[in-house]
Amino acid sequence: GCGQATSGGKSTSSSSSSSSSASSSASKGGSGKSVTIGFSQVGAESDWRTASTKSMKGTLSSKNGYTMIFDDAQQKQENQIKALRNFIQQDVDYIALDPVTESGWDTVLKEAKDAGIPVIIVDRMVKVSDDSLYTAWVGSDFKAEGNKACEWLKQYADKKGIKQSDINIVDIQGTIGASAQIGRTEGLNDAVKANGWNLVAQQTGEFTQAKGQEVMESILKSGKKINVVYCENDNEAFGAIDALEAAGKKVGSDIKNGEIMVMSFDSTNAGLTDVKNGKIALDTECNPLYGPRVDEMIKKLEAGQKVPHLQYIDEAMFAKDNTIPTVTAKNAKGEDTKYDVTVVTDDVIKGRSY
Amino acid sequence: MEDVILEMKNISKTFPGVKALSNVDFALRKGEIHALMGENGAGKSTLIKVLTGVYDLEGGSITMAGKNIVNHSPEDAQKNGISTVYQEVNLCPNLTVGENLFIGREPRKGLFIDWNAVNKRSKKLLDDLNIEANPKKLLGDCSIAVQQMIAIARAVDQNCKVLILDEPTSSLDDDEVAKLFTLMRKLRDNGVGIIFVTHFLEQVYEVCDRITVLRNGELVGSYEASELPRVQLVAKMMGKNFDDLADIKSGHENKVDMNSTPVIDARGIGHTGTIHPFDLAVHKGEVIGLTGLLGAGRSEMVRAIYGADKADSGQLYVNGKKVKINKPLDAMMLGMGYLPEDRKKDGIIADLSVRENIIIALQAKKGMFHLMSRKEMDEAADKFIDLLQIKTASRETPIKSLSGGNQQKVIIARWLLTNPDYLILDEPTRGIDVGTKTEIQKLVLDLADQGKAITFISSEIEEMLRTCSRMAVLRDGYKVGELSGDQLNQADIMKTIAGSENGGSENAK
Amino acid sequence: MQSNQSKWSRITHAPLFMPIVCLIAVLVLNVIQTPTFFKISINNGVLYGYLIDIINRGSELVILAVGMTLVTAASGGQDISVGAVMAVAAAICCQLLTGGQKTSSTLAMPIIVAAIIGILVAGLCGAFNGFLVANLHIQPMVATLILFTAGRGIAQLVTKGQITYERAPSYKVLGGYIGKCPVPTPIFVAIITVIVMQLILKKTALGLYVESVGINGSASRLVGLNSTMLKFITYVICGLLAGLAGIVASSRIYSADANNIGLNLEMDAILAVALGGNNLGGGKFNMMGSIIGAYTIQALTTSLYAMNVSADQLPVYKAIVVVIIVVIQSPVFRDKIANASKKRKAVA
Amino acid sequence: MKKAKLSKTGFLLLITIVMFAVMYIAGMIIFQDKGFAKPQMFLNLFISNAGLIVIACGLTIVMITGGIDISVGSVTALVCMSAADVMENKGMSAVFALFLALIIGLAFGVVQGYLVTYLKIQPFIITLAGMFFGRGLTAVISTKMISIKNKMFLAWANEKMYLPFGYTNRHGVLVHAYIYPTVVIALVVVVLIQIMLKFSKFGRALFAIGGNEQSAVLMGLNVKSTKMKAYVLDGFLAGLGGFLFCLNSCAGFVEQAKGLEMDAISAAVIGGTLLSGGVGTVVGTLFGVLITGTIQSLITTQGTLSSWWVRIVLSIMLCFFIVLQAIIGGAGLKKKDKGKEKTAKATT
Ligand SMILES: Nc1ncnc2c1ncn2[C@@H]1O[C@H](COP(=O)(O)OP(=O)(O)OP(=O)(O)O)[C@@H](O)[C@H]1O
Ligand SMILES: Nc1ncnc2c1ncn2[C@@H]1O[C@H](COP(=O)(O)OP(=O)(O)OP(=O)(O)O)[C@@H](O)[C@H]1O
Ligand SMILES: [Mg+2]
Ligand SMILES: [Mg+2]
Repeated sequence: GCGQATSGGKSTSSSSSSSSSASSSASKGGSGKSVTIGFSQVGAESDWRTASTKSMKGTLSSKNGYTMIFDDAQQKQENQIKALRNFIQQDVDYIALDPVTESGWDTVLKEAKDAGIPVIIVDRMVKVSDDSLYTAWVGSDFKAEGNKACEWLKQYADKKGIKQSDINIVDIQGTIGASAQIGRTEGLNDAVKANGWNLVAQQTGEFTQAKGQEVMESILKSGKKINVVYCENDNEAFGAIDALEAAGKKVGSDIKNGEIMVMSFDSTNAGLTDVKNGKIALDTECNPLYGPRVDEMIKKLEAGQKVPHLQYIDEAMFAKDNTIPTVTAKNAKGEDTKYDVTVVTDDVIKGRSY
Repeated sequence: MEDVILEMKNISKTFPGVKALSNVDFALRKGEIHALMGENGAGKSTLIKVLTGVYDLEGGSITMAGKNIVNHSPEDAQKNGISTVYQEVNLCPNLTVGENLFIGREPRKGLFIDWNAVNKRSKKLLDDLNIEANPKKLLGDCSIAVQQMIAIARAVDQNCKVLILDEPTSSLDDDEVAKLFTLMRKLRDNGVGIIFVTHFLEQVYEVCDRITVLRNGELVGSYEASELPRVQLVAKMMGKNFDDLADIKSGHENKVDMNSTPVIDARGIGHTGTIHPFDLAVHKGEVIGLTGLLGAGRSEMVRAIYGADKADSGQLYVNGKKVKINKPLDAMMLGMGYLPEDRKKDGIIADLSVRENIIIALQAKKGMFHLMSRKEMDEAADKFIDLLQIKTASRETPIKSLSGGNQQKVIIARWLLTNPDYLILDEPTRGIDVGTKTEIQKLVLDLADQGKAITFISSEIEEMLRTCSRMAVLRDGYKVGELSGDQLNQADIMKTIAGSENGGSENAK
Repeated sequence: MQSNQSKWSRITHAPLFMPIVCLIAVLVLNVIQTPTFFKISINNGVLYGYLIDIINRGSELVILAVGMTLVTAASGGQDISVGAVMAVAAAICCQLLTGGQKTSSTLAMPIIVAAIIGILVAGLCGAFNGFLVANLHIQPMVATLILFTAGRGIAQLVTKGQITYERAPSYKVLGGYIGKCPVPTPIFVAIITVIVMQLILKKTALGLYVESVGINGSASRLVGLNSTMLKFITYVICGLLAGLAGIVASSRIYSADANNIGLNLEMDAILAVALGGNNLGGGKFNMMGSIIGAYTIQALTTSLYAMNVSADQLPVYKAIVVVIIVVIQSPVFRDKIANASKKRKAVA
Repeated sequence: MKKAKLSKTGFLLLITIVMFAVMYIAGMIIFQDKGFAKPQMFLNLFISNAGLIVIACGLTIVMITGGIDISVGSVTALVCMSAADVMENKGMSAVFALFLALIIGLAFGVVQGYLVTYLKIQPFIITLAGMFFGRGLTAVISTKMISIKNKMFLAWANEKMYLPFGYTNRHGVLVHAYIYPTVVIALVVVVLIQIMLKFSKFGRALFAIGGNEQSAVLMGLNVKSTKMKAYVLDGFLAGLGGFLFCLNSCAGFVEQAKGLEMDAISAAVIGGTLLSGGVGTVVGTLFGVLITGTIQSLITTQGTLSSWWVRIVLSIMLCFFIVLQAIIGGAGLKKKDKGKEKTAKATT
């Protein structure tokens, strides 16, 4: 007997919230049944990721009334699909998914929906044919990250009296195909076109220090003039700085006097330290702390409330000084948004656990 | 010439550094058994491989039944009605006996292989040839002799016009050989032309109609077997006069002191599943032969002594001292040497050079940190290439490109180099030409004269009688008797091998 | 004429001929694309140029290729865990140096001690692989698959999932420069490794033993070689060398990045062995060939960077070059060409 | 005596199946309350691994000949990306995409097969180049992810086939277990290939070649064409498997199916296929896939391990399994195997 799976026309968030609230009456702090959440994480490929996992595990802990079933997908989408199917069979109350990739979720999300389990996507976006396949998404806006970093550079150049056409920029990309790489590279490419910068070279550093260093070395040998290096994460920036210094270049923000400016993303503890040392001119944050946001959402869903379908996590920008205090740039939806630039102090660094 | 079904003209073949064949002509008639003779490395196998398309034809022509043919692969050859048993057993160890017999021409039912038919036909084929093997058994689990018989069975079962047998008898015992000859005669009578390569002269005269002799890759001539006396055949092969029947034993008096402490004294040594506990003592200066039917356990006996299969019962005394042998190196350190039966599997290290193959055992004995100097190695290699007349392009030639017999000589050289006190030779003369065979027998006796103890295994009782001063007889994994002095004659040996009607394990000691 | 020809054929049939030709071909290709490729200058007190980059960046690969060659020869299989083992060694070394801290700019113990412990642990990993392959007769690729998967997990366990930074300047020496010496240190490390290995092969019978075991295990046993022990030893050596490579790689970035140190390097190491004209099925080997193979791969990578080939297309070029190299090395292909040219001569 | 009748392959297969059953049942008992005993949990092993099963079957075929193919992961990525690209960007139908997938697989099979068979280049290297090439080409098509929204394709992907059994959920409703058509295709492939291996001339020739290639030539088998066909068939199955994989993930992206070749190889090996050739069954391979899938599933169900412990435990279980298999298999076959390990190699 082959039946056709039909899911009612109800919107997911409402149907799922009602079913789950029925199943688990007590949630946070209650002495009764706790909320079971299956969390499928990408892997543990970077400090940033580790911090993200820690945040989720820390917040959605048994202390807070949750039972978490954690799965590490080791960067493989097929593993995540397997994990999700496993969660479904375990009858979890919620599924949290930090997807390895943006696409490829239709089938399994449909299975979750058929089983009546709400899915919360964190960090990376998923692209599915039907948006109702997941309940909510919270994550970073990589395109906006790129946009605002470039906007900062443009304004910085203006302020320092540097002609936009004099900006010779090198892009050390992230791992090709990763959503962070795509968004940040797009942001840069748009800005290069809009502002008339020279994109001297574009090569992947695969988000690692070693590759960043190797690529930077190679680019320097081509003998082309460079004054800005746009690294798509902190690790690449460390490598690039090493390569620049080894070649006798001075790293800093004084482009006019031959210094080479390094820009970076992520804002890890080590990255911010380099901002404070003046080695990284601007570090755009990519916030890994999703735990509290997911907790908040589940509490709302348990209470039968609606949650916004898409939410961006707040992300700051860090610079050594406040030459540019705020920038206005477009976010993913194309809306102009104002972003503040934070000046890095010892306190800021101390506050970074990752 | 009437009835020539296969003719080769002007065949040449060159390997790097060796001219293996130059302008050889060969003709095979319908319904004849044609011996292809020559010393080791004369080019017999090469001629066969050129004929069957293993090697490309470099020059010359092949005609079959008047038609020019070129075989690009053994597959082509088979299609042209030539089926071949190559010198080394060339079957697949991972397939069953039945499959090896029928692969490539499996009986089918529709699209599918009919396994029942395969097994049934295999059974029949094996029964017809009196081969004791289960068609469902893995080939790799069969002894070489059985494998050899299976290879033959496979070849003869194909409806061929020409059958080529390259030293098929080297690992068969007399019974098996007799069976093979009956078969060959039957095929001959049915009009099949057979090319037969062997180093056993008796066999040549027993079954062959004509003889072609090669020497150093060149044709010496083709003769009617009846018109070519044995002595002349040998002379033609070697290019000089030679009497292979020389009584090599004379001049070697038996000076063995049977009361001295034996060099090797095995007491109750055995290895579960292959050889039952046995006693065996070998003295200084003595050549002791092991005899028995195929599969009687001769090889297993020496393997247990040498530690190739670790003995799981009994004690071994070397020069009166009790020793424990866990692995071959222990045995080597006690002064033993072991030439294994299966050259291809246990003997040659195919990609290494002749030099390396010769010195490897000595080097292993010396240990990793005492590398022999290049000079030492070269000298050792040259000495034995010279002594055993190993035919090789150079000492750096990989052993795999030597002819079968010459490979065997290299392995013998390997053990002679270690200068062992006790040397085990399991079929050392397999595939070796008459001249060298005699040389080896002489060598064995010389070694004994020098005070070494030797155990000699051979399927040729003649050969054993010529070299051994004592013989142990095995049957079904038991040592069933020991013969010496006057008892050393064919009749007595046969009697002991066959055993009395009721006595399975009487001990003649 | 005759002797001329035979001399030429002797050269072309020398085992190292094809690997060297391939390396030169890759380099020549570069000069055409990037005229400044061979320029070496002193910049900022150190040697500077693409060539230096190749030799410098190729160091880890060379060290790995040496171990991989031995393993391949002895066991007829490859150790695919070397990349992960590099990460383990780096993680242990850095954690010891920082005293368990995430970041430190002082040394909790002498570098040499930490490095040796790291390398020894890597040797232990090699011993584990060796045990599985030699004693339990598990197929090499599968046996080493275990540490291939677990290795980075162990490294992360050691570093608690974070990158450990050891910022003391003296730790940068191994991956950087010794004092005022203008030549990068990894080059020395690679050269010393190669020299030591050549000495071992020249002065002991290890090479012969390994080849023998790799070609015919049962015959080797009967001539008194302990094939189990020998296979085991090659894996231990391979592990130790992977550890050394891991420490060099870690020193370059003065940190232990469990996820990325040595990532995908095992494949390059195997490729180096094959490009060096070695049979991956074991047996006879040619150490210098593997080393040249390793530099060829690095030359290729560096060249593609120099030509600013976009990273996503890089594997395509790499694949094409690899195929061209192995095809012209293939004896069958060379025979075909030889036959064709012979025929042409005959016609003329 | 009876037991000796069981062939070596049969014996290994039996061990594998028994060990799988033991492991699965243990899992059902331990994680009963976590849904491990549900039939759907078992079926998910097939659903999630349908593509892998087909790919591993193809790999088993070339492994039986003594070859290997490590390009399958990249081929899968290329297939997914091309399929996604033609459907989403070029407006082609899903049928065309399927066609394209098979063509891509065949093309890889033909080229790799030619190089391995006729130019006698080592399969590891050729397919390593294939792996680079496929991955690079995927990136050339697009570095961005493409998710598939093609109606027909999604209909294929989401067509559940309900089975007459299931489990009763907490509301007392019987939830039918289901599979997707991909599972049926995968199982059909397994059965067909198994029949081919056992009952066709071609299949037996594969084993002969793996057992001893030189002997196979001398026995008059057409080794070249058989090997060529093996690689072509392997390529075809990689294409088909890639498409099934795509049905499971409905997307194409550069990093897709990375490391899939290792999964496929280890599945085949755990299922009793020898990397050295001559031994193997696809039923074994199927169980190999199920075993690795179950290990993963057990870890996911357990659900409290940290990221690095996941890797470590995964490999410990894999290690345990491989070692146990080696020991049981080794003990059972001890006598038979002695000294046989390198027979085939001494001649090639
Ligand atoms: N593949 C090869 N490469 C190089 N030389 C070879 C090769 N095969 C044979 N030879 C050489 O060709 C010559 C003839 O060898 P062949 O095997 O034909 O001798 P044979 O007459 O069969 O000797 P035997 O009686 O020992 O088997 C030998 O000198 C041998 O070294
Ligand atoms: N005809 C046969 N059928 C089945 N098994 C056999 C046969 N011949 C030998 N064997 C197996 O091989 C084992 C020993 O055989 P092997 O041939 O090595 O003994 P051998 O006395 O050394 O004979 P030879 O050295 O003449 O070959 C026996 O224990 C038996 O199991
Ligand atoms: Mg011969
Ligand atoms: Mg024997």
